[in-house]
Amino acid sequence: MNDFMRNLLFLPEQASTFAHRVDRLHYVVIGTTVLAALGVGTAGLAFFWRYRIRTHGQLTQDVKAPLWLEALIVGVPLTVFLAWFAVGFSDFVFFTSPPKKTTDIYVEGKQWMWKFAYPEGPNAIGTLRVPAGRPVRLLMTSRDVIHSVFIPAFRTKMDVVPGRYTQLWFEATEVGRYPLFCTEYCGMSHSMMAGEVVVMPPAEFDRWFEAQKAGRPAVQDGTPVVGERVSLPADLVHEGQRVSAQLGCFKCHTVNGEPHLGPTWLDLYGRVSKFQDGTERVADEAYLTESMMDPSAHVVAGFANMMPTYRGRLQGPEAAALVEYIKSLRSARAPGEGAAP
Amino acid sequence: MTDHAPHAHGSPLRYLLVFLGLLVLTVVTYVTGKMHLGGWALPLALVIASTKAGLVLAFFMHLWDTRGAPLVAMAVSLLFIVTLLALVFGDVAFRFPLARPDRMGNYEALPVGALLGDGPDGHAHPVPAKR
Amino acid sequence: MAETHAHHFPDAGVQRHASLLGMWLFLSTEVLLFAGLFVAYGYYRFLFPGAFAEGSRAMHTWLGLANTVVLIASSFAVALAHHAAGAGRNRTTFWLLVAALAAGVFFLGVKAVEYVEHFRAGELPGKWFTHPGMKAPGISLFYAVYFLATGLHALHVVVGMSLLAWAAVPAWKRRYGPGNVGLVENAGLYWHLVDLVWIFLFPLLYLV
Amino acid sequence: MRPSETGTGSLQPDESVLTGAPSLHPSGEIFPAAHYLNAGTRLRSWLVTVDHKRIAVLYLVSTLTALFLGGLFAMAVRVELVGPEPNLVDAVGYNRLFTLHGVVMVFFFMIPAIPGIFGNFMLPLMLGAKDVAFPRLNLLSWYVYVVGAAFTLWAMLYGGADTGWTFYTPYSTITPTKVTPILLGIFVTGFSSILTGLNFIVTIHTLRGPGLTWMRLPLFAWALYGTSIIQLLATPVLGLVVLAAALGHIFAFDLFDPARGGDPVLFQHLFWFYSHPAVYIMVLPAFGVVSETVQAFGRKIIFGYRAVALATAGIAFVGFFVWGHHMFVSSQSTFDAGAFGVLTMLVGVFTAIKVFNWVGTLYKGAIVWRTPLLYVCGFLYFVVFGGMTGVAVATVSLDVHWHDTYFVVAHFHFIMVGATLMAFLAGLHYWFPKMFGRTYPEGWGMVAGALIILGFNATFVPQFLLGNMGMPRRYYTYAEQFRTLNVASTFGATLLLFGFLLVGLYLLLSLRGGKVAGPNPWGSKGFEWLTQSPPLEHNFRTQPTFHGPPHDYSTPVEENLHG
Ligand code: HEA
Ligand code: HEA
Ligand code: HEC
Ligand code: CUA
Ligand SMILES: [Cu+2]
Repeated sequence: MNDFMRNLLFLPEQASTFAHRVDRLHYVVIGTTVLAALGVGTAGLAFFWRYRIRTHGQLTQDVKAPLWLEALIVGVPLTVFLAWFAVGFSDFVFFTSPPKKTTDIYVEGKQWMWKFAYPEGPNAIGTLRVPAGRPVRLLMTSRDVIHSVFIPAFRTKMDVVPGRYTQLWFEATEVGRYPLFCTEYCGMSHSMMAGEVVVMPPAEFDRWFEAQKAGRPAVQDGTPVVGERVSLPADLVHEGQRVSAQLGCFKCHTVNGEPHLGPTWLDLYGRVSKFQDGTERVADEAYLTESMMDPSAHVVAGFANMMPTYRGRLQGPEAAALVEYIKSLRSARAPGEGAAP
Repeated sequence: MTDHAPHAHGSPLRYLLVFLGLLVLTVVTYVTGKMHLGGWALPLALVIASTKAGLVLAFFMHLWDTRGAPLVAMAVSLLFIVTLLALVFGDVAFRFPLARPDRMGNYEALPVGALLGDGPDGHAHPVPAKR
Repeated sequence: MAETHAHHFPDAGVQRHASLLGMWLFLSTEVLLFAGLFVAYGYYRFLFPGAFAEGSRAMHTWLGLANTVVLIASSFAVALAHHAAGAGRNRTTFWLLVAALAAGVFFLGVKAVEYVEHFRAGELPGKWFTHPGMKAPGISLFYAVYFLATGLHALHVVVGMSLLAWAAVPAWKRRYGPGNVGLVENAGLYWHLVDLVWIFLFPLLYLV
Repeated sequence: MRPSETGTGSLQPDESVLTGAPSLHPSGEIFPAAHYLNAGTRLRSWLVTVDHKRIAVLYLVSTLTALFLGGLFAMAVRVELVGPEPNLVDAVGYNRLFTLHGVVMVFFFMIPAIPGIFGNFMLPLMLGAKDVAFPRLNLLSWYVYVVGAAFTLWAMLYGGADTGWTFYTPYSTITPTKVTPILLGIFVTGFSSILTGLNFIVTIHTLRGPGLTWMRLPLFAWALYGTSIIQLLATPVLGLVVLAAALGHIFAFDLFDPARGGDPVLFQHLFWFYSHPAVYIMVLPAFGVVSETVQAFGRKIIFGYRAVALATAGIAFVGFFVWGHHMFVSSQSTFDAGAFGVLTMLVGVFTAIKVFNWVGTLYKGAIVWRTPLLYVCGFLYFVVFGGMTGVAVATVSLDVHWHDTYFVVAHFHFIMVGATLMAFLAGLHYWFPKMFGRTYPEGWGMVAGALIILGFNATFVPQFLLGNMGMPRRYYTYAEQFRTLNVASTFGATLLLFGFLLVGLYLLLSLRGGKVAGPNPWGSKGFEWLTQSPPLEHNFRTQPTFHGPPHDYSTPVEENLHG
């Protein structure tokens, strides 16, 4: 029955717990809809025939509705609709409430590609690998306009909005490959902003993940995916280098240990920066980000308060890349010794 | 000051009283506005403003002596404004916390620890710019 | 204008009723126009209370206060003008309307001064915001709302003044009289609405 | 006018429907010597007219032009989509096409069409009034519409916009296309809508003829009343949001800019606060038309007048509280999803009441099968299917899959084309003799109607299935598995095009060559038929008085008529 209805309605395969859950309601709703439309329209047609005019100038009388009919006219649709709502909303609550423990994956949409990043792990463009049978949560943001992640086989979809994170969770049930679409109009290549979800057996997923983490490029599940690029964290460093060149950081900063207009970035991460007002602080990620966004908050002793703010000019991921780049700049000396700039 | 104009409701005296009332309320709102009442400042200001608006509507605009459609029009407009506000707040106040625009840059609010700096490897996931 | 009426109305009473009703309906659309702004205000204030506090603190409160008083007074004048017109005292009507117009000019003048100040200080919306001292997140949104709200309101002041000026013409020509005050009444209603909006804008933007 | 010669003779059942002969009325009717159309023939007399009937004709011409233009865009969209490969335009061109299609159809055709044409023409006639309350304002609102359309046309010629008709930020602020003039065009047109609504409300309040109580008001007037309320109270919010978006574009002053803490979802709230009620601006007048035609051709008074009138008010009112159902997956809160979900269900119930009342009206009627009724028949199927699929997408969990897929596209075309446009066509055929004094060829009417209904199904039923398969909307190219259904849809659209062209053709020809209709070719007891067709310049020779409800067919039609 399930497969019959599914095929009749052209629905794709059911590959998530949510898909299994909502499809039943889907059949009921569409079934009722078809029946209601056919019923009402055909009743109209039948009346057209049954009550066609028979004599010239035929007169008709007002027909008053009995109370029970009025009650039925209001009551039946109301009950039906509220029932749909009740079931639908409880499913929706399921859809918006991820379980306590989920595998979190970060998603970034930008015109016109998807980036998936695993905490402590690899990141990939266009292909999202997830384990079957484990709840996965996508934490999603956009760096330009609104996009939307849509995985028809999971029956799930959520907008990806700049300036915030939205979440989308699912638990894949079938191993396989499923298309992923962008469904929020986002400009020229909106229709080409596609991706693929690869659902892997959990053990295989773990192996793949470990391999990625260790830096070995490995695609465990045989057939390579078209267009798939699995990149290592190191890419972020190169990205950071590119960004800093592009934004002109090197006009003031060096990476070779020499102070210039600004302090050198070599060994900056983990060092203790001393400020004009006498305070000091360990240069961790938060501090590095702050220095870019709000440089005059802490002015390093010995330097002028001249660095411009990059707030609004740096996209979130670019800031992250810069941070990673600065972190990668280590001399032979042990880190954290607080060497003078 | 005859009142033979059939629809000139209200007398100049009434207008004057309303005017004075409005002035007093303006002063009150100004003074209380400067008093740093914390959480009460906004409700108070709104109550005063609504009272003033009510005075203008009722007397300057003669709604007090009007029946029927204009009254309904105003009431319905007000109702729609209130629902618009209520349902928009129903969204922003209850949505997934990270989906609030003011939460970006507030790293502590992120569920998976700090987005940055969770260890030597760092992560390769997008990082919100601090605003 | 006097006791005549357009041919499609059965009598002048109906015509008057129609024009008053039309005006009120128009006012309700105006109310909803500003509703959108108030929603934006409430929404962003909820998200960025700090910015809104900082923004309103930077405002020249006494200028806003002066403008409030002036607008209320002008509303008072217009209400009196309507009354005088109904009593056939056209001279009084005329000068009251002129007074209200003067108030409008004053209001716009003050607003212009404030705008210039904001421009100088870089207290502007969006990327134009350059004020070095204000740091609260969302501060540029405060100014976006501020400029949209006050700008739209100022536009309404201009329209209202045009209406008042228009309504002053029959007063000058001594045309108003009992039962014939439609124009000054409708212009007055519009002006009161302009006042009404400001009554809300003032505390919200300048005080709390 | 001689009441005894009205066209009741035409209503004999034995007439062959498909003969093509416009035998609706006894021949020998004489075209009235003086009427509103010849009360001044120079162009100037049209451009400065304050006659509600002439303004209606101005609207007829301009909104049908918009329909034609929007239809052309639709055809281009369909041609592009016959296959995933580029067929007609490039991606940007496609994005402009569907944007302009949506904008033109919604703002320049569907919202102004029925109120502007039939509302303007019929409302004063139905009320027994000489004109609307503010005739000059009425003319002004047409000009405002034209100015808005001109802005938009200008923008279209110089590149168009590619944002979709919803103009979601931040895309609409960063796109280099001509968003601003289009937004301003919509802003300006909004005023036209407001002025029309205001005029109708005041007209209904103040210009009802003697004896015409609220509960005798024709249902079309009720529908216009509900519509006008929405126009008055929702349009300003659109005005504001469109203005804010335009300013954002011009001055980089974006109220919703996420880089500065702004919230694009707030834009969506404000947009839909207008645009959901706007769908009822589009559909309520169509419901009014159906109420009229069902009574006129069912030759029976409406079943449950009070219920239909109240349901109209109910839709207008509750329609304001459901906008969030467009935003279920926008990151809106679950709380709001629930609130909007429940409220949306109520709108469905009000519509259901109306539907059942129309069907009930046919029960024990004396039904005359004419082209308008063919459209009503299509309407009944499509409004229920389109409406129920609306309720289906309002079922929160199901919308997660359907949102922004072709299922939604099919839903709203079912309602906007299947229901509203069908009702428009029904009204056009029903009132064509009233407006121009001549009839259209009944046989061709039936053929074209059948073609349109067929083509409509072939166009949009496949789109439901596409949506289920997961094809997102606003897609220039698509995965191979979606091809077959898209071809079917394009095929259907071609039938639709021929159907419409046929209608356009025979109506144009009938303007001059149609048989003279006589004052009341349908033998209708709607109040608008109380005067000659086409009506006099000032509508009535003597002020009609009203002794009962409209469409009371318990007495012979002759009794209802006076000049
Ligand atoms: C004229 C236009 C029109 C009308 C009247 C409607 C009517 C309705 N619409 Fe539709 N809608 C649109 C035009 C319209 N819509 C458009 C243009 C969009 C897309 C916008 C965009 O994104 O571009 C849209 C999108 C849209 C969505 C968003 C989908 C999405 O993007 O994910 C939703 C969700 O709830 C919805 C719901 C409804 C509902 C519940 C109704 C109800 O009013 C319908 C009520 C009618 C009925 C219910 C039928 C009668 C019922 C019966 C006879 C009862 C039968 C008996 C039994 C149950 C026993 N519509
Ligand atoms: C009133 C509203 C209306 C109407 C009538 C139509 C009519 C049609 N629409 Fe459209 N449509 C919309 C409103 C409407 N649409 C909206 C709002 C959108 C969303 C846009 C967006 O995403 O932003 C949309 C989107 C949309 C899409 C999706 C595009 C995408 O997402 O990529 C498609 C695809 O097939 C489509 C097709 C059609 C077709 C084939 C018709 C056909 O029915 C057209 C048939 C009509 C003609 C061919 C015109 C012929 C007319 C004459 C010849 C004049 C005749 C004269 C007389 C009758 C006197 N429409
Ligand atoms: C106009 C010159 C200039 C440019 C361009 C510049 N900086 Fe700086 N930067 C400085 C100065 C001067 C300081 C030290 C004073 C201070 O802390 O504000 C500094 C401090 C810093 C610090 C803190 C260093 C410490 O020792 O605590 C970081 C991190 C930093 N900058 C990052 C960047 C990045 C990333 C860019 C480019 C995107 C950049 N800067 C561009 C001048 C500049
Ligand atoms: Cu990204 Cu559409
Ligand atoms: Cu809707």
